[in-house]
Amino acid sequence: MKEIRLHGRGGQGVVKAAQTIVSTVVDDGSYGQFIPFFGVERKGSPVYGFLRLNDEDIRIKTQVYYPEILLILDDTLLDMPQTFAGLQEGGTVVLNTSKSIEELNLPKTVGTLALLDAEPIALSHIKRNIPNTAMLGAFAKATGLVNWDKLKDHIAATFGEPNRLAADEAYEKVRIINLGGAA
Amino acid sequence: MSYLDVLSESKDLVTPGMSACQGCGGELILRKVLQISGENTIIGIPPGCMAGAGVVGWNFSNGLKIPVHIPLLDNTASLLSGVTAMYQKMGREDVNIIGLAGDGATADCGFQSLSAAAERGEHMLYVCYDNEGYMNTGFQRSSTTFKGSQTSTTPVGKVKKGKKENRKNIPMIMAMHGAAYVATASPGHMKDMVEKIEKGIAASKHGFAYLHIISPCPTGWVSKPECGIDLAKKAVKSNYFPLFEVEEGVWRRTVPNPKPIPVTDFIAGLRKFKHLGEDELAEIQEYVDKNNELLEKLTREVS
Amino acid sequence: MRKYISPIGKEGLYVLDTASWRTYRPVMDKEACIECGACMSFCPVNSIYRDQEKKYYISYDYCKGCGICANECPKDAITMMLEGEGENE
Amino acid sequence: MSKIQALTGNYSASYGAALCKPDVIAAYPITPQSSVVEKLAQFSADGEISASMVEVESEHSAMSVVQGAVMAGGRAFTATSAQGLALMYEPYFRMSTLRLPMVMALATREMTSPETVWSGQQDAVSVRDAGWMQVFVENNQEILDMIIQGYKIAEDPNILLPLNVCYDGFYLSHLSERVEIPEQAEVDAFLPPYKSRHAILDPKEPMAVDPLTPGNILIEYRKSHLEAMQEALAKIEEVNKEFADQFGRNYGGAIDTYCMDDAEIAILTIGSMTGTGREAVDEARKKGIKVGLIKVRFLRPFPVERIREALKGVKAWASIDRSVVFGWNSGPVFMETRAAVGNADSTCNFSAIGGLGGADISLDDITGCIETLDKLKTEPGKKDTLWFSKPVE
Repeated sequence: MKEIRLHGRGGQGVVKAAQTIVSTVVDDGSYGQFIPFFGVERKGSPVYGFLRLNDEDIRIKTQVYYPEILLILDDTLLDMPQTFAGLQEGGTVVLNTSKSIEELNLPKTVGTLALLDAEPIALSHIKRNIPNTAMLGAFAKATGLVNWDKLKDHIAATFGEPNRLAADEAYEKVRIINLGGAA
Repeated sequence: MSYLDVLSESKDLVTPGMSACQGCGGELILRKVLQISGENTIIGIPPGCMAGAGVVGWNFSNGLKIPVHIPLLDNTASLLSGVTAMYQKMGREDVNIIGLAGDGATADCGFQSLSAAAERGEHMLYVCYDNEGYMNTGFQRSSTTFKGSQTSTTPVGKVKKGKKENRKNIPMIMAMHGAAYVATASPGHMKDMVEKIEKGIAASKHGFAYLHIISPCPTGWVSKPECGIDLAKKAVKSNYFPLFEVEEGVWRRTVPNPKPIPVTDFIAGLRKFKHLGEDELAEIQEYVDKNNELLEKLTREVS
Repeated sequence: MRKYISPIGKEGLYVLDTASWRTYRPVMDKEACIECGACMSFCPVNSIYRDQEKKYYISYDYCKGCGICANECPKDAITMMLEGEGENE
Repeated sequence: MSKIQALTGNYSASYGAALCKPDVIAAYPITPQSSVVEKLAQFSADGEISASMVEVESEHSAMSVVQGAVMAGGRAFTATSAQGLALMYEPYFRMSTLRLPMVMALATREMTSPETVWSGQQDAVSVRDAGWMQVFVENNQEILDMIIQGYKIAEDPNILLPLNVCYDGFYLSHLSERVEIPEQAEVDAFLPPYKSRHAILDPKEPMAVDPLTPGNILIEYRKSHLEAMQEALAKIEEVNKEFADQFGRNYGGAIDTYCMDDAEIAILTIGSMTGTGREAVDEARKKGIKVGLIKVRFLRPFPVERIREALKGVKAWASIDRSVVFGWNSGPVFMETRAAVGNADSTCNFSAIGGLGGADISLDDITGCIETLDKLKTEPGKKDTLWFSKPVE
């Protein structure tokens, strides 16, 4: 079972993005679970959620404490202590940022880093800076956990055709860097 | 058919012997409403004098000859909304759905559900028999209790003299909901009342209809039982309780009152106002006049 | 007793002997009556009836003796009499 | 063929309700239930359901409207949570005592105060003596399935009682997972249309519904209400089996057990923590601890006999509650179970409480509970309540 935590801000579409992943894996005959963090979601406020993917029924119904993967939709969240809490050694971080790797202050536990500047992609396809669908493309490429064609269909069905194009472009543009994840 | 024909030829659907006080206005109103609506009717009568008088029944007996339920004090209009929804769904809109509630169940704790049902335009007739207080529990104040009234929760003492506030004008508030039909009525003006019940039932087939009927209460008002109708007439003639209707947004005074009697003529018959001095009576007169001016304005201009 | 599963009344009408409440009874003077119908329309307990000839009469089965009919009669054709008096009039 | 889809718990409730073809739906939005009524409103707007949607102004009116609809012979549905349930208490109690069958979805939530909008079962357990049947479910599939089973149990002529499907607010209401949505025809075959047999408002059969009732007869009504609750215990098992035969999903009836066959110690769980509890049991078993799990599904009627049977031979047990019993210093499942098994002081048992106000009941919490129980299993007598509380940051 893969345990994933998502971080973003209210208005970036964290919940809908995660639900789209769950819909896709379920459609693919597999199992997924998403629990949004139950805060008061307001535009701009930090939001997070817990995603699990498995090839059998997911019985556990709790928050994710030791994620293997982090999907971070906003690089201004990197300094928050909760963001990297419990990340497993050698874990994967999929991050929306325009910064270079040198500018980022990442913990040493990160094994794989996937970087995408989602803003220009979102702006060019959906005319608004909502990074979630582009980041789904980055997530799919970086983790290989979701059937990519099916995910794109679900993105198009849920968010509209321009979002499929955004995800597609992100899939091509995401930079995947192996950091080793030294303990 | 004249109103006398209607009343003499229609069946009384209420138990012949019910436990309402001698000279009770509520009993009179209930009987007339059901005589006019007939047997194809479902009625909800929440806690209050009429429910307390046994019209819902006792043990395994029915208090009426038609289906009746005692809803909660505060949910008559919403419970009947469910009944209405179901009857519409069954295609049986010929069935009259009626609520008959006192002023407490209407204007106070029942007002939220009443207001919402009116806003939704539920197909029903809601009749409030207003005896200006919670009579079934011993005459406590309600929001339709008139200013100055002595009640068991607004007693006359050394420093306080009855209710401090003016009444809430429920019929006007209901009219402002945009209900299909809203009217005030008085058993003292029987022809007018019968016609309004008929109109209310007709309107309930396409929207929410509301009747606010003054209900003389010999027990709470401490008046002579035989004077109930006389008081109901005086309430109208003094403009204490003016008679009007609002149909499709048009305001009309159904019983014009060009030469009103002073409100003290009405009040004189009621011990609940006995303690009032000249100043207080003048204040009441002033309120009545103002209310009447507003009504005149509405009937003149919103027509 | 599992006759009914929830409280319902359908055994018949619940009727009180409200005639026993009466201390005064209304007595109608048929000669004075002008058949205006006020008594019938104002009677709270529907104890005054109109017959085929549009004549009015009082039923004492459930009349509570409130006196409204006597009070409202424009011709004073109804008198309230103490129970037991004037029975034969 | 049934449809498989990722659904939130709330949407599972909406789909479950829609499949039961209610005549009237009235619900008022409240966190975390709101999307149940929103989804049903969308179904209605799209013409996918024929139910009348009554857009009420409060939960009090929501319960009143559905009460009127059931009294007029219909099948009705509503949903609520916490303060909404508290507001509807008056008609809620009346619904059951008039023996009017219906199903209500309850996205359970902590009661204020302190101010909170998050998960907790205090709302549901506070009304466990209001005469309704209450089932607590573990996952979203069970929400949908129990709404369908719920009508079948509720509308049984020997039972005629309303039923609450209680599911953890947020932990299920907002959780998305795989749910199988049965075909309408399959549900139709399982659940016949409701035919009201009593307490009907209809001019064709005039009756007074709820006339004044003297005490000696009222006692009889209460007695028959209690008898119906007991009959429901058998009906729950019967409907569960029938459902399992037709849809292939067996929930175990009034309780479900896991690894209880050779269990020396047992934990009792209620609601969504159960899945986590199963994981904890698996982990403990790997360490050689002979632990089993009892999932309390029905809190009303309380399955006394089945609980007793399941705990027979168990040396020690602990219940985990997501709510409290004021005055007992324990959780309600503890109180109920202790009353069911009797001889409380001669065995080892304790109450664990956690997950209030949206707090998580983690795998570590339940594992800790099992380990405590394993240590104490030979020490009968009074035990302090174990609180799953974390240091305040």
